[in-house]
Amino acid sequence: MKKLLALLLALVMVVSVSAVGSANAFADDVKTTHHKIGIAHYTDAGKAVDAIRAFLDGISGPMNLEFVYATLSTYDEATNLTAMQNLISSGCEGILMSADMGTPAILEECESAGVYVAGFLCDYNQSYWTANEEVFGNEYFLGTVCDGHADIGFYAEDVAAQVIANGYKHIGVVIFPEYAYPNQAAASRVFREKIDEFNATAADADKIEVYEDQVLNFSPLEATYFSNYPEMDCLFSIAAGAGMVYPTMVANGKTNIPLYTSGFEGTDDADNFGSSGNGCFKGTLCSTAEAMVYPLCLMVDKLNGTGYADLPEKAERVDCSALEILSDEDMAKVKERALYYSADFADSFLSGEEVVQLCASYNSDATYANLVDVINHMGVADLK
Amino acid sequence: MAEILLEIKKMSKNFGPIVALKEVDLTVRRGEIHGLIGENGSGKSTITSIAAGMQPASSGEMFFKGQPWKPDSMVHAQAQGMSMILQEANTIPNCTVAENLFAGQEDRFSRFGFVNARKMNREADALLAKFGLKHIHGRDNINNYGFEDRKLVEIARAVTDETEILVVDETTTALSFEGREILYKLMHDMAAKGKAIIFISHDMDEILQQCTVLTVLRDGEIRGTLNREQMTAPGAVSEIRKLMVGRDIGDKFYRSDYDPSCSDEVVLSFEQVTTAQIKDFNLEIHAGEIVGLGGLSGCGMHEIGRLAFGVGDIDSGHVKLRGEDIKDSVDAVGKGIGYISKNRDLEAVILEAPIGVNIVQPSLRDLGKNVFIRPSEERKMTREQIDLLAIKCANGSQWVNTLSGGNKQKVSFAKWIAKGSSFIIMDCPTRGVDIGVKQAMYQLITDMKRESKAILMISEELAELIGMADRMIIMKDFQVAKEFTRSPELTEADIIEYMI
Amino acid sequence: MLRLPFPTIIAMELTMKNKNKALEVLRRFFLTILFPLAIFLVMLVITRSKGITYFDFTWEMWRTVLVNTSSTAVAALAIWLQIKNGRFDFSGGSVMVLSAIVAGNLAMRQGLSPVAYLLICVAMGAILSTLTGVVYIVGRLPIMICTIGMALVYESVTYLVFDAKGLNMMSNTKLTAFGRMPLILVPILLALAIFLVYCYLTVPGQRSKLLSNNQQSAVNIGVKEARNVLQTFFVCGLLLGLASTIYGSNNTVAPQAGLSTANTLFANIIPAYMGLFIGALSTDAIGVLLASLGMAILNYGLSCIGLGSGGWQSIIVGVFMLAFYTLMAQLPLWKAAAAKRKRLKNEVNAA
Amino acid sequence: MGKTIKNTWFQTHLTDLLSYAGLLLCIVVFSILSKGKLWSAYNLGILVQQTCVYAILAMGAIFIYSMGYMDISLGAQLGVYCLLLILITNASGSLVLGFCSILAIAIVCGLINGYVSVKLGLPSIVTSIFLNAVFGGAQMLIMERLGTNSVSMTTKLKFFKQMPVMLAAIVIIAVISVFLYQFTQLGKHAKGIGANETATSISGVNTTKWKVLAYVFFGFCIAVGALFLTARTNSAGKGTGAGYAMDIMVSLLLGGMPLSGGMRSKISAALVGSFTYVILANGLILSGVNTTLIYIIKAIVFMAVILMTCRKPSGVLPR
Repeated sequence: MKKLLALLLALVMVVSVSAVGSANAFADDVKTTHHKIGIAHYTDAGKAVDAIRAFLDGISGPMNLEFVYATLSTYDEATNLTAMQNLISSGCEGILMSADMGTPAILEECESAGVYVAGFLCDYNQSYWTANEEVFGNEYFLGTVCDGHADIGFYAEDVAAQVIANGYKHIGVVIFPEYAYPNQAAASRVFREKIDEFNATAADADKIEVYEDQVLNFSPLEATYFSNYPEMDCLFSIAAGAGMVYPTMVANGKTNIPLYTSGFEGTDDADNFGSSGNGCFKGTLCSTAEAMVYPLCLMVDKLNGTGYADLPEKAERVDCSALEILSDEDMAKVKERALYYSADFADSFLSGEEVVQLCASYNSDATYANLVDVINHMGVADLK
Repeated sequence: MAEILLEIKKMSKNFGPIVALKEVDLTVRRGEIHGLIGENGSGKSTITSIAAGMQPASSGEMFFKGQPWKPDSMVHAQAQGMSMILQEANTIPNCTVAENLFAGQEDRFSRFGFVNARKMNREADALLAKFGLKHIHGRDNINNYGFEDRKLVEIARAVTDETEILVVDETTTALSFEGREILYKLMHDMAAKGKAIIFISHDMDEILQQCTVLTVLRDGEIRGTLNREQMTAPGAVSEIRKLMVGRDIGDKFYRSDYDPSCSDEVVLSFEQVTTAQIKDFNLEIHAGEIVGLGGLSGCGMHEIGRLAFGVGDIDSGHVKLRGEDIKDSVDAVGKGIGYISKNRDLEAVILEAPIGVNIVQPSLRDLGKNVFIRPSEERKMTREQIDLLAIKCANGSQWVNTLSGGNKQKVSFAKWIAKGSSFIIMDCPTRGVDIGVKQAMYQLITDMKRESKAILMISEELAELIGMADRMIIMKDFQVAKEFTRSPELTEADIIEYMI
Repeated sequence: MLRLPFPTIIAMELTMKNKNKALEVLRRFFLTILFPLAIFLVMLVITRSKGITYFDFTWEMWRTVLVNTSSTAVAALAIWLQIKNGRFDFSGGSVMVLSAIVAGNLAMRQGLSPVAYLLICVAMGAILSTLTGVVYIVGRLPIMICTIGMALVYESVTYLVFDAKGLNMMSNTKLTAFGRMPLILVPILLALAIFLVYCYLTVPGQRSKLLSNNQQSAVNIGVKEARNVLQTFFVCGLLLGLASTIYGSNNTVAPQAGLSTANTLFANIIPAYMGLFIGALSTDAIGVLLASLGMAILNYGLSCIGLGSGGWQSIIVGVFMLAFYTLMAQLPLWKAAAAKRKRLKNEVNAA
Repeated sequence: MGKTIKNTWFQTHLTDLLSYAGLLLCIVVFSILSKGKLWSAYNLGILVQQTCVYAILAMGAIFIYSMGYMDISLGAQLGVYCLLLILITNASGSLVLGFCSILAIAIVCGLINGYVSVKLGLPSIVTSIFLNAVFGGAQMLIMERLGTNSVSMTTKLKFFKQMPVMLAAIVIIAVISVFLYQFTQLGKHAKGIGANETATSISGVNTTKWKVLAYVFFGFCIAVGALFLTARTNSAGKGTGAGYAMDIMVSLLLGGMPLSGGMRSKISAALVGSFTYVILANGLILSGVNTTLIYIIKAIVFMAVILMTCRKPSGVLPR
């Protein structure tokens, strides 16, 4: 009889729990509200996509969110507008997007539809310089988190230090056009300054030569580059090296040249890093998918009609931690523990419950400063 | 009576609701040259194409060499001894003669899937020699040979030692005198060996000369079978025609008058025209005149027709219409010239289009003078021509590829009548057209003359030229060999000597 | 729509002008290599005037040029095989991409040898291409429409296999051996051999020639069309497989959509058509190879002077091809005009 | 061998009926799957907006495809015109001047495009690859020179972005197209050339002239399309127009247009096709289909449509 009672009780509990349904309950008192959020990412394949999906899947339960995905283009405004319109039409209340093409038109569209937009893993440089008021001043744009730091001068400094330490003498620098990625040109200047500083004090024989910037027009490096600089013994490709530079090096048998780059893809650059594989890659840089909590929390709060007490008036673009990988140990750590590499939610910096606690609408103690702080503690050193 | 080779019993064939053959019985015996004659659409080609495996019958039985006969393809039929030569060109360009001869049988010359081209060429030469075609070589590209030689290659391909019945479907229109002789000889040789020929032709004279038995068809039914004696009996020709058409068409087949007079107004003139092949060609065609141009197929008459239409490269001299040079075909049509190509299905009409579109096409430039083309005008023009020429169709939106050959030809005439062209070039206007339509065409041409239109009629059929032309120009080797004026005394024999 | 009359005319006009056989062979040889040679010389002058020294016979240069030649030529041969037989195959690019993705990922996961990778590529190419052929025969669709449909299907499959990751194995120096010198010569030689043997020596090759020149007649005479189409698609698949071996070895292959693989194909189609002219005196396959070589030299030269990518490169190559074909289209007219002048002259002389 | 009227009518209009049925089926299926979202006012608005450019381009393309010609330079042309429209308008401050300029440029390019396609004696798709390289290069060059990813127009094109205006544009271009296609020499000759060029030429039609004019009208439609494409986002970049050539080809096929051209070509194919194409993409997202599955579903739908509309049941295999 007791057993039967217990069973009934259990049944009642199950029913009651499931009856709560959309108002998901956990940690006793937090009640989350269901929202449908569009995720528009500039690509539909690759490591970062898997990581993003794993992270969002992981938090969708506790956060009581439903995600709808769409693919954007990094060079066609109309494609992006169409993708956003379709997301709005499918009932998304807010959309996170990672490409900055046609943003003013998209905001106009979202404003009229009453849908909020926030950016992730994108510095909104185009808009930042040309349409700042229109985009960042728009009340439907909640802000964006960069893919790491907007200014990557720190990485150029670190690479310069390594170059000097390893005794490389002829350095090539590859960047994307300045108009698209001004931070890369800036990083190149920082790199040169550091090398010049070293050269000022170094003996003539030790002086390091840095070749002029090779600008890639979003197409792979050409083979003739290596013919132009036959003496080159180190390559710093601030532009995505794994996709644009490394293939050319392989094709021309130049993998003996150490390559420092950015935009970790977790494929060749992981297999040939440091002392593994052909060892071509010596350094790389990326940011984590978990940084998405920044726009996500802002979005959820906005949809719930609340906000942080310390929320800035105007939408911001904020930096997040970069995964700066410069040694075998760094790489081992990333491979072992980073969600970015494993696409396993168990490796996430944040659990679903922790994300809930970051939202002002679910935790009255949550602050904007804390949110920004959290996404700035997602570096290699922070990997548990 | 010789042994029966092919027996067809109660064969019917339907294309949807249309009945092409109605319970036809036909018997072909060894040693026969069995002629089939009838208007287009009378079912003669349908019978042979079913017997030769191109399409299945709807009902009925066939027996070949005493066995039930149901070939699934032409290839299968040919292997069993039933070969067929088609009216259309059936050789493959850009390939060698040998490849053409042995298409589908390359395995005979191959080992492990590789072709032994040398062996193939050798056998091709041997085969061609057997047919007396020593001037054709197996290794040559077939493009190097003219239409006629290619037809002969087809014959050599179709006829093998195993061939018991050879179907010759309107092949002779493509052949010159010599070519025909080769084919006739082959037919008679085969008949003498106890094989049989089924011979389809529109040329009554040819049929009467070559065939031993003649079956006449009309509307998918057999209307009569004549033996050699009946065929040669006096009055046989009009009797046969009557069977074919179903009514007495009498003597008024060609133009009845023998008055060659015409206006003095020169419509078209060739002045010292020289091209790569033609030298100093001169010709004047007057309003109300029918000029016939005749000769063997390679004599240059077709080229003259094209030049008159502004097509072709002239080295020196002028082609003028009413004193003005003709620049190109666009200019020619603008000046009132119409051209009915010999190659009807590819050049004269658009098969994949409604009748109306075809008829209106040359006139669009006039209808569209003020940009807007009134559909009602198009429809009116179409209806007028359909009525005038009695084109057998449901209405103007029926597609041309669903029409019979004669009606297609009527459409290509209608284009220029509708346009109101004052000078019409007709290259083989009655080619592949049956007697009923032919007669209508001749009447039409006569009417055109009466309306004082100028006509250049190019034809390989001498009878037609004699029957229709006011003036006849016989060409040979790109030069005028002889000119004749219309007269009742003129016979084919008078002319032939200038052609060869 | 796909027939080209000029090259045949040129070939006929140019053949056997000299009775001396050795001279004739030499003349043909020279005219055949004229195209890449001329481009080489022009680019040599341009690069030298810009002070670039490595554009001549350096190993670096020829390694790049030969790799590019091979990757273009193998794909171009595959496309040309279809065009030659009267079929325009839009799905070639997608077959290439999908075969490379499947074969590359299998080889990497199973730790296979490069030979195995090549074989899987070729097998995949053959299977996919044959499948296109089957759909064409069973579906009885116009060839372009059918292959556009199949291209869409194959492209969509690239998103469904191997977690939509595409293929990334360029750095696997062992597996990509066939994508680099000297082993890259293996696929190109194999492709040449397959193409030449199939088209000029075998029974199905001969039958497909008959079919392409007059489909209806060939069928009437007794060529079994469906079987021949399958054979040709199969052989084309082998060539596409070889092309995908190189493609997968030298490119990061992402999943594709929206017929973007058609562009992969079009990138290689120009040498295919050029080959027809350049090979007028030898065979089309040699012509395709030399056209690819010429274009590779052109591109390398442009890259030497800093125009290897971007707007100018695209414009220069586009204008170059336009000029090439405009010239070729004029040839028959010039010939006709020359013949006419000659006739007129003779006439005057005779008079 | 005449066939009955009814039969002929049914045969000639069978593909029309099937493609209309395809569109209808798309609408019905997605109405259910999207739980009615397809019909929301907002969605109807964006459907018109998304279809507008496709429909205008497709109607221009019909004239080319009718002749059995193909064009893949469309996307790059569109991109160049969008950029030029923005640059000229920004420089002069006058949208009218900007549009008139690109219209003039488009017509000149249409002339060149037409002559190249006609005179080179190559399949038109190959000549359009050359032009694609040239136009694509020009687009890249402009963006390289500007040194930006995306240029915006200073005067906003709000007017051209409104749904009634876009709808009106579709209707106006459709009326012009139908007029040219059905009631003038241009359309009739374009179809004639596609059905049998030799016969058309022998009928005294200046085929070169009409081919070039067809390309000119195509150019006109691209210019108008460029205006509306620019209006959507008020900006253009190096990727503007990318993919349009193939999208248009697929749309036309979905609308039942035969690629070989000829008498079965019709303007309705452009409208039906582009709406089907857009509704398919929109409906799949509204129905919550996984992005990786969208492609295979689209491919299967496309195969199904062409199997119904393009199948040639008898004779030799269609080329």
